[in-house]
Amino acid sequence: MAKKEHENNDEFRPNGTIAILVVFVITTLLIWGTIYMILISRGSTI
Amino acid sequence: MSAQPMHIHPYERNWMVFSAVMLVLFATAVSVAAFGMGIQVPAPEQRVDPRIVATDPNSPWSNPGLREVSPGKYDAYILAHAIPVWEYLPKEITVPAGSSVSFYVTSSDVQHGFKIQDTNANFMVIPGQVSKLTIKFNKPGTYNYICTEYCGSGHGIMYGAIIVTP
Amino acid sequence: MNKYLLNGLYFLFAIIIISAFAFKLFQPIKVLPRMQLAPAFNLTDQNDARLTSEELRGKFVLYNFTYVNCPAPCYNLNKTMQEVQTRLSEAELGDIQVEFITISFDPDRDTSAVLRTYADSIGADTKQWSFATNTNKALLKTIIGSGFETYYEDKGDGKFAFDPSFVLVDGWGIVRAEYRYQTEVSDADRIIRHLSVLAEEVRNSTGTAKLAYEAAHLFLCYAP
Amino acid sequence: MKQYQLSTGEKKFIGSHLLVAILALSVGSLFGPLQAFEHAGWDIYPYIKPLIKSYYQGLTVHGVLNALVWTTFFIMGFLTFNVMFGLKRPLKNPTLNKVGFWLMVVGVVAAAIPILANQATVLFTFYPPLKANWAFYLGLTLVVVGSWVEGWGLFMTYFAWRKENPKELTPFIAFASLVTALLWQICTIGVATEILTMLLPWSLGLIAGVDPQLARTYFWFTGHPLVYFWILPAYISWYAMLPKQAGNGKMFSDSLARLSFWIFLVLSTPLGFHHQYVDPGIPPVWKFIHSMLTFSVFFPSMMTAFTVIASLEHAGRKNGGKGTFAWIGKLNWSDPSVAAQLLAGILFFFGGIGGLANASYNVNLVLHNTAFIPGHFHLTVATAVTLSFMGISYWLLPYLTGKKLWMPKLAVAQAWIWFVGMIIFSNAMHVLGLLGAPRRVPLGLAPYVPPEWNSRLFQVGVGGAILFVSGACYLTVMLMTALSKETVKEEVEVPVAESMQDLALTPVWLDRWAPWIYGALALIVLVYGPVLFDLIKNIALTSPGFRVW
Repeated sequence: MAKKEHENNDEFRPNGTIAILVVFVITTLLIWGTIYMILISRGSTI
Repeated sequence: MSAQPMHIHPYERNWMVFSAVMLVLFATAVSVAAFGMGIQVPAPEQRVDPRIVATDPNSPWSNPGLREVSPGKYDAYILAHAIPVWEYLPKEITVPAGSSVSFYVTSSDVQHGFKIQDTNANFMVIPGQVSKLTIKFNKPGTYNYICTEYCGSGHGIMYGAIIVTP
Repeated sequence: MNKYLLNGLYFLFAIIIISAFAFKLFQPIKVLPRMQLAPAFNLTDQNDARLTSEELRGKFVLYNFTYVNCPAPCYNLNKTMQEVQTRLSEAELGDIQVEFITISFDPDRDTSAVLRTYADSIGADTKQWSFATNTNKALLKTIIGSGFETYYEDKGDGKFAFDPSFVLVDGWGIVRAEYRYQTEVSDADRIIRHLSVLAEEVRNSTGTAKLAYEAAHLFLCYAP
Repeated sequence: MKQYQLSTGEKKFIGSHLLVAILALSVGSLFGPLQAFEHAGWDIYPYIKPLIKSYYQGLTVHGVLNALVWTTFFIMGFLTFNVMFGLKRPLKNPTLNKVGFWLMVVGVVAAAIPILANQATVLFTFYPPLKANWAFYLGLTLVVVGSWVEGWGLFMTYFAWRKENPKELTPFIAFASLVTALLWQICTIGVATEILTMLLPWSLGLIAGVDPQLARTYFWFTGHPLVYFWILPAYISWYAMLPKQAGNGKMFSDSLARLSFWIFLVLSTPLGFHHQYVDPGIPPVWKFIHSMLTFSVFFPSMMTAFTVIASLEHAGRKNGGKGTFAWIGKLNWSDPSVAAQLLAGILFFFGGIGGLANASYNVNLVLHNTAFIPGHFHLTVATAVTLSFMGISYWLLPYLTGKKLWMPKLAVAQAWIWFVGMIIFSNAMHVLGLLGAPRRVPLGLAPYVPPEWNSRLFQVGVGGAILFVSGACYLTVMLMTALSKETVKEEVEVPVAESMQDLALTPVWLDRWAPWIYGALALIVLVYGPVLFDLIKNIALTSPGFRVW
């Protein structure tokens, strides 16, 4: 643990940040996954 | 400034680990599609002289079109040009359903694009280079191939079609 | 961890990266890609003798595809074959033999006798250059079309449409180079260069040198 | 803590960057809606034919002025401000910076003349063998060289500061600005080589042809780091200024912010092949290596997302925000600068997702050169960057001129209008791209457009119209502020957020330059060297020029 004389950001718990990022990750997986499925469904190129 | 190791908030540390895992996941999915399912990007094929590629009698692009190499397997030599008009030669190709077609596309003047709608064929056409991808057409129908790179004022009208007959 | 050990590891890692990089960049060893297996075939040559892919094992073989009634531009194909033959010493092949085979895709007209006359008319050295075909047209299409991936099509009246090409096959029966339409360096120059690259690889296909050659394949150190 | 006071001369110098930037934006943005309207079937180009000859000339003006001129000038001004303000000292050699600025201005004029004369309708990517007038290439060179000179001025200032303060940690905004300027110096080597060794001699008739594949490779050497050059100044503002403006918040993590800038410096250049996945002349192995590096550079952006949002959450909670999401409402949304940047940040999420799809090697086959691409970069450069810069100018202009911001409510509305317009526009473009619509095509006239695209094309037009209104609002606010007689009572405070973490905790290696620069250069040589070596060795200058517009 960091020394006590230095101020740290440990006391602050950014729960809202995590919530927003979870929403972001789910959106990313959905959108990226959709495009990936389009790619797969169109078959090979070699 | 400190000589200590960097301090990272536990939440942020977890997020960083999670981000890395997610990126590895994407990279894996991409690799599986590329090396497992053969969905590949174009590779260097051959180099030509764009000044003569359309006229030299030894050049397959002096007589562009479809060639049946063996039953159900075709080579399509396609020439893209902006001069005298913006078009692909040939403008139309007909193959039976189930055919596998290798497209060899080059340009005799400026850069063009080549994208066959509803397929994974999508690549640049660069003078001096030959772009090649192979596509299997299973479903009958008409598939337009369109120019996707700016090539002058006629860019928007440049297209052709592959007709897949049942 | 011990600091010296760590630095040593970094150093080792850097050396590996740099040598891999230098290997790719300066390409001390060049190879030809192993493209695919050449087709197995059974043809009849200009002397009515059987010519099979089996008996060509251990030799480098340069193929091209044409027909006797081909109009004048086809002579460029023969000229390239002849140029390679006369310049063969440049490739420093040692005791490796090279065969030249021209396969005709017009068996109806190109009988053994016709092929023999044709060989004489162009002054071919038939000791190393054979002219062959197969009367089974479907089989021929499979050999040339599917096997060597070279297009030709009977247009009737003894005329054919085809894309000129050369195919170089190594002693293991693997296609190592295809020469289709390209404009920068003449086909003969490229074939000669590739033959010497291939011969070099065969000579070094034993012992530790083999590992270096395999690495060259891995790093795509392909001769242009 | 005492803030550094910029002198009137220094303010004028920064202000002149802003002036050129906004002029470029106002002209360039005139043409944006024209492209969008064309898609919707309302083609205005025939009516302006005496002035602008074609859709593509308009598109060239739009791309060059908005993507290249507006961004470069705003960024150089903003970075110069950050360095002076952050280091609390004047420029070491102001003449050098002035020389750089004027080189850039001369360059813009030199490039603008052939563009307006329809002699350079080559779009902002200017792929040869489309051959523009030589003045166009010369102008672009001067802009790049001018920005280099300005960058050198900033580095000299940093060295002078370092001499005076050998032990101190470089203040974040100055640090981040210097990294951005350095990134630009490294990455523009590509386009400079392209123009100086090929395009300029070719357009002057000294060489007969060019090698288009090599030219593309040089171009994208610069082309992708270019987008980091655009986005990093916005990141600086989001990291270090926005939390303060949004509610006196603190920057969540100083060290990780610095680390992410270093990762950007090291990784943003050696991945340019992800713009060339479908180029025929580059081996797939190297494309794949670049795609993996592209995934890696997504990582610092994820870190940025965390740090910025956490800093904002800190601001929101300080303002009395509760709950998981409710603190968002407590941010200072009535401040136009805050509103613009928050909205820019929200849309950047979607820009990031689109970028991830583009970067994914073969997934790019679905999207390459479709309308998805302009849809994507209108979320990134035209929103995350441009809307943030607009937000920054809402405090920067009053700070520089001493004038009160004219109608802040209109400015807030402007940001929202942009947000709404861009959602409509870019959503339609993304969907069109997935349906297969190509980019850079006047789709209103294209013969192959199937009926199911029409509703989306209409939305593109609607989005363009809304964006036009927003752009007009922005320019009005800027113009009226500059002309207004109402001055601010006391000097506008420059919003710089403190770090939540004691700066004494920032590790010393995050303030050392050499290892990172070596790392960046080594990686560039490693992943670009072999391919460039091959391409240059086999160079074929076989493409003469064409003017087919």
